[in-house]
Amino acid sequence: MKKARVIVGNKKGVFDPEGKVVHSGLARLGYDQVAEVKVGKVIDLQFESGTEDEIRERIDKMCAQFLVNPVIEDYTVEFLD
Amino acid sequence: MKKARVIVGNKKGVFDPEGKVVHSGLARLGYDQVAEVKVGKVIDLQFESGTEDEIRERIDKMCAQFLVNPVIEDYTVEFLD
Amino acid sequence: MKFAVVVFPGSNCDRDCHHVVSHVLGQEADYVWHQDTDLNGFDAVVLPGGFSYGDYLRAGAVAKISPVMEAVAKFANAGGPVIGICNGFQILLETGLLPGAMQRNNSLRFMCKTVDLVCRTERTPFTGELSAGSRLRLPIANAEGNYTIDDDGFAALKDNDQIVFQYCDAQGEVSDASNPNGSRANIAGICNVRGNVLGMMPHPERAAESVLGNDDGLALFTSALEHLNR
Amino acid sequence: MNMREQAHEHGLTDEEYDHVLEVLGREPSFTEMGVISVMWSEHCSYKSSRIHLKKLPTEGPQVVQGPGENAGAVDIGDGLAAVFKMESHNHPSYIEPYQGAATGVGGILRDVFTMGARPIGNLNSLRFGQLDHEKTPHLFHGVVGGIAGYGNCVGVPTVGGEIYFDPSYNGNILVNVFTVGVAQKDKIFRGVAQGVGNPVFYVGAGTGRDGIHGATMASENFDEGSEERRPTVQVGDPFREKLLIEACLELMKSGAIVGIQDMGAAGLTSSSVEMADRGGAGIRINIDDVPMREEGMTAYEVLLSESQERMLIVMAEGREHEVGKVFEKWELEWGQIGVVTDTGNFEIHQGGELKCELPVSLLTSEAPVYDRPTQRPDYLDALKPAVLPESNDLGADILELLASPNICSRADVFEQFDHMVGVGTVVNPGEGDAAVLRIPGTERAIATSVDCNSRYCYLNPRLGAKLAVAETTRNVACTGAVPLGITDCLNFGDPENPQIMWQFVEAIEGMGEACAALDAPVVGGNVSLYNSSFDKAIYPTPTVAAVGAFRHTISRDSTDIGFCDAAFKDTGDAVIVLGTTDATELGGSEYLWVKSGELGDAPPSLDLAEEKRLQALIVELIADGKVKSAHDCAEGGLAVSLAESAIKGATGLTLDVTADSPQAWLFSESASRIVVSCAPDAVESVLACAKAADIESNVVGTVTDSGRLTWAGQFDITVAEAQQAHRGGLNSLN
Ligand SMILES: Nc1ncnc2c1ncn2[C@@H]1O[C@H](COP(=O)(O)OP(=O)(O)O)[C@@H](O)[C@H]1O
Ligand SMILES: [Mg+2]
Repeated sequence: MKKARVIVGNKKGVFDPEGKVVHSGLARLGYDQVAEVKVGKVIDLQFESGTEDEIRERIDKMCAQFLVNPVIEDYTVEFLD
Repeated sequence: MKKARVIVGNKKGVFDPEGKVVHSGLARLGYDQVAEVKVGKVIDLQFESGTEDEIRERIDKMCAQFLVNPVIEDYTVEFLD
Repeated sequence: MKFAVVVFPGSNCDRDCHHVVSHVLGQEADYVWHQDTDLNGFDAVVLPGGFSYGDYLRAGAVAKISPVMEAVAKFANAGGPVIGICNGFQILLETGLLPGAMQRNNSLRFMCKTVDLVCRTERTPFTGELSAGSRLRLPIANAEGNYTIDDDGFAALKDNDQIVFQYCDAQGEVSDASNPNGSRANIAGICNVRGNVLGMMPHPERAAESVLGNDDGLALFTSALEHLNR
Repeated sequence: MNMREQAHEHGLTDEEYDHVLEVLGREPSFTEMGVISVMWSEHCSYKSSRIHLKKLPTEGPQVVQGPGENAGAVDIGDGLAAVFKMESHNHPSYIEPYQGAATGVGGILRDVFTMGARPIGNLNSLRFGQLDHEKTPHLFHGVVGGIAGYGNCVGVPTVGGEIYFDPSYNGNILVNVFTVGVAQKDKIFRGVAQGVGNPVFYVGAGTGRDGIHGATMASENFDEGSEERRPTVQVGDPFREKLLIEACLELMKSGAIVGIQDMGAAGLTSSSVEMADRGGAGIRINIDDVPMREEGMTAYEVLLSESQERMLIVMAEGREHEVGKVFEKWELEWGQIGVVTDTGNFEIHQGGELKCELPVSLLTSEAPVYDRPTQRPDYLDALKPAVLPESNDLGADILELLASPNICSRADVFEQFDHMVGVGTVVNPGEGDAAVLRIPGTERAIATSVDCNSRYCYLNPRLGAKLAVAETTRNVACTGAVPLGITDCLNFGDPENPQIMWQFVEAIEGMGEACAALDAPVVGGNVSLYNSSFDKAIYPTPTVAAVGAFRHTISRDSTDIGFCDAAFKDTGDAVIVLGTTDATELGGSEYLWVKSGELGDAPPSLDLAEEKRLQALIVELIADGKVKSAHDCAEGGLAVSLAESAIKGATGLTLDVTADSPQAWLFSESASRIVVSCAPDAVESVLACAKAADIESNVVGTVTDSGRLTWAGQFDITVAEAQQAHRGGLNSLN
């Protein structure tokens, strides 16, 4: 079993309303050392089979088809163990 | 500037309806090699100052106070560069 | 005329749209299950609001991979009138039948209230009876109604007369103060270049009968009927 | 740990355990202990309340289904029934406000659609601690968010509710949720297991280790103490609930369902036991066939799990395949898990082993019943009569009251709820005294409201409960609907404290008296006890929700619209107060509390016969199109009621009335009063109708377009500032 992690976030330049609200929430609590907050999604996928390369390829397809909205989001993939 | 990433997910045993829907969506697209899907949140925080230890301590506080719902969620922290 | 009301598992305005088409407009309406692949025999397609798949992942993301969406795309590409309301709009964005994307409202809250709108174009099948510049009040009810598009896309929307509805105030002023959710340029509804596919966040079907205190939305349905009868 | 100690760990007393031994003739197994303890819990057995609940009137020609089923039902005409129920989710919401409130909504929806009714409206009744208590913002936003998150997604409009903030709830919030649905009156489904050999199905979501009885933590099977096996908070999945609603309603059309019930508290155990009990049957279940989403669950865990979005269905033998067909379509899990038997036993197998075999009667009719001792509380003797607070600016007082957390606008809340889905909402939240819902595709409409002033109940539980019934039914009548029945949620402290038990008994008796007098039988309800922390109990809070129906079709196409909201309409209209104002009735009032932090010693008095005449009068006036608005007079008295009608209508108001003490006239909270407005030429007729009904009526002012609320020599404020005060009362929570 391989476990892959897809991190999905807004593309550069796309406004992130949730990040903004979290940021001002933190500021209100007195955490004023935070310069920026971005909020995204993490999708952990457990695969029954496949090499890392195969899995990565499959994930790219999944993201293009479904997991990610390419108009506003981009993503990165990493493997967990 | 230090960049920290907080990954928030449901605790083990806590139901993750979103993961379930994404899982069945992937199955519908023919990706039947996926054994499990979990969906969580990622919060990227950019700090103006502080050592990693200091930041980690601050993040633990933020999570306890605000970022994480300790009753159903847990989290991990990592540093990006 | 026969309207298709597409039903995804979590759609919850499907019955409302069906009610307005059949009981108020007096036309034929049929539910089309998301697993169906055939829209033959229908004159118009309604993608209703609701939470097609619980809004998990992204609103409209799972619906976009439903079999019926290929048929909807075919219907749309052939010039058939398609209206996506609320979640239906989100689905049209996800499938790429309309440009742009939806983000969470900048309040991060679900918002249900009646808002003022100005109609910008009468060229869609659903706005023929509204003149450009005319105003109406319709309910919104969503958590992800914050319309986003990049600069080039926005320029194209303007150039191609694709902006159909904008949020305004009671005086008709389109301003930040009258923007309920952070949408770019107060956009509440857009159409495709050809004009036959309309996506809008406000719910015309919730304001189509006087007993509900507002029938401004009926014009969208009567326009469609008028368009089809022409 | 021996079995007696186990019994203690599971919350059974020595006497209760002795009773188990006696009936069973042996020691129960560990699994059986779990089953007995949940079925004998206060929540499932109503052991402290049962003998008193019997005192409530539950019958009437309009009653289609009284207490005892998952929800009650009343006849609303044209062969339709309104099916409704209210339930508390107080404790879970305090632990995890979002999920606690969300799963509360999920549970109450299931109670209603399991009867075959499509849900058409939700209400909620919320109590939080004082506004500036450190926990209040978190709890408030969590609860409101949870109700929105769940209700909006399932597509049932949340059309009304009420919210109070009071220090008595600092350590125990209340989250009461209500659903009303509509069914054909002759097609109501019941939670009954009948017909030996009929198959039992499980449908919905898989079972996990959610919300398993806390007692399991200390029990020996869990001594490994592994983190993963710990019971967890229940997480709701409104999307799955929506599928479950559609799938169940679809399967119901097949005519193959014998009985159906949701799995609520104590999950699979209580649903199967209750169904067997109602059917006078036994039931056998094989745990191995239960759809699960976690590995290695024991029978004990499966039986006690409170995973959400699950139902139990008894099908007619031979029609099994119809379940799979429908539930596959809706992508839900399902399994045939058992069979109806004639043994009278609740029989559980797992892995070929008999894990539990208990007489159903042990778990139901043999469950303990207590007549707990009562004692009039000491605090009642220390109450001091209300004294009219000093005031030199009545206008400022009105603004202060309009902004008070218990009175101010709830728009920030109900705008987060989809209150329009279903194209049924005729009178929206914030517009009238009750929500009005027409039933699309029919000529019928209903009105529904929820209310309870717990300060009144604290001062006098018997009278307070009567006042709650009176206000809720009056709210319904103020829309023009005839109140037909109520459901309640009795939230009290620790029943083992005789002073609390006294409050409870007094409240039930008062409620029963009012329901009988107002012809509003109790068709269902819920009891939530032990709402106390650190020995501080909540105010007694017997929340009441009423449902009424319109006798005629409502419309807006004529002047005879047949229903009412609370907004003043046209300049020149006369404003009339129906009912009698007793200027001394300031006890329990919001004015007294806001101005002096005092409670007084008694709530307003109530004459039930007069209340009944008043409600009949307002229904008649609205049906005949004589009045244009109606707003009952509650917290804040006439001052608030009049100001709210002006704010809602965006009109002005000039009062012209004589009163010995204008201040007391404005802020007294005398019951049984309604502010109406009507065209000038209808005044005579309205007054004559009131006279005929033996209800005092007084013209007190005129609707204006001045944008001001004025009373010569008393106050002069603008409607804009009134509206601003009203709208901003909860700003500090943001
Ligand atoms: N929790 C809530 N959810 C939805 N609507 C609510 C809630 N609380 C109050 N409301 C609505 O706000 C309005 C004002 O409530 P309230 O002050 O309790 O009314 P009243 O004094 O007439 O009983 C009503 O329409 C009510 O239904
Ligand atoms: Mg009230």
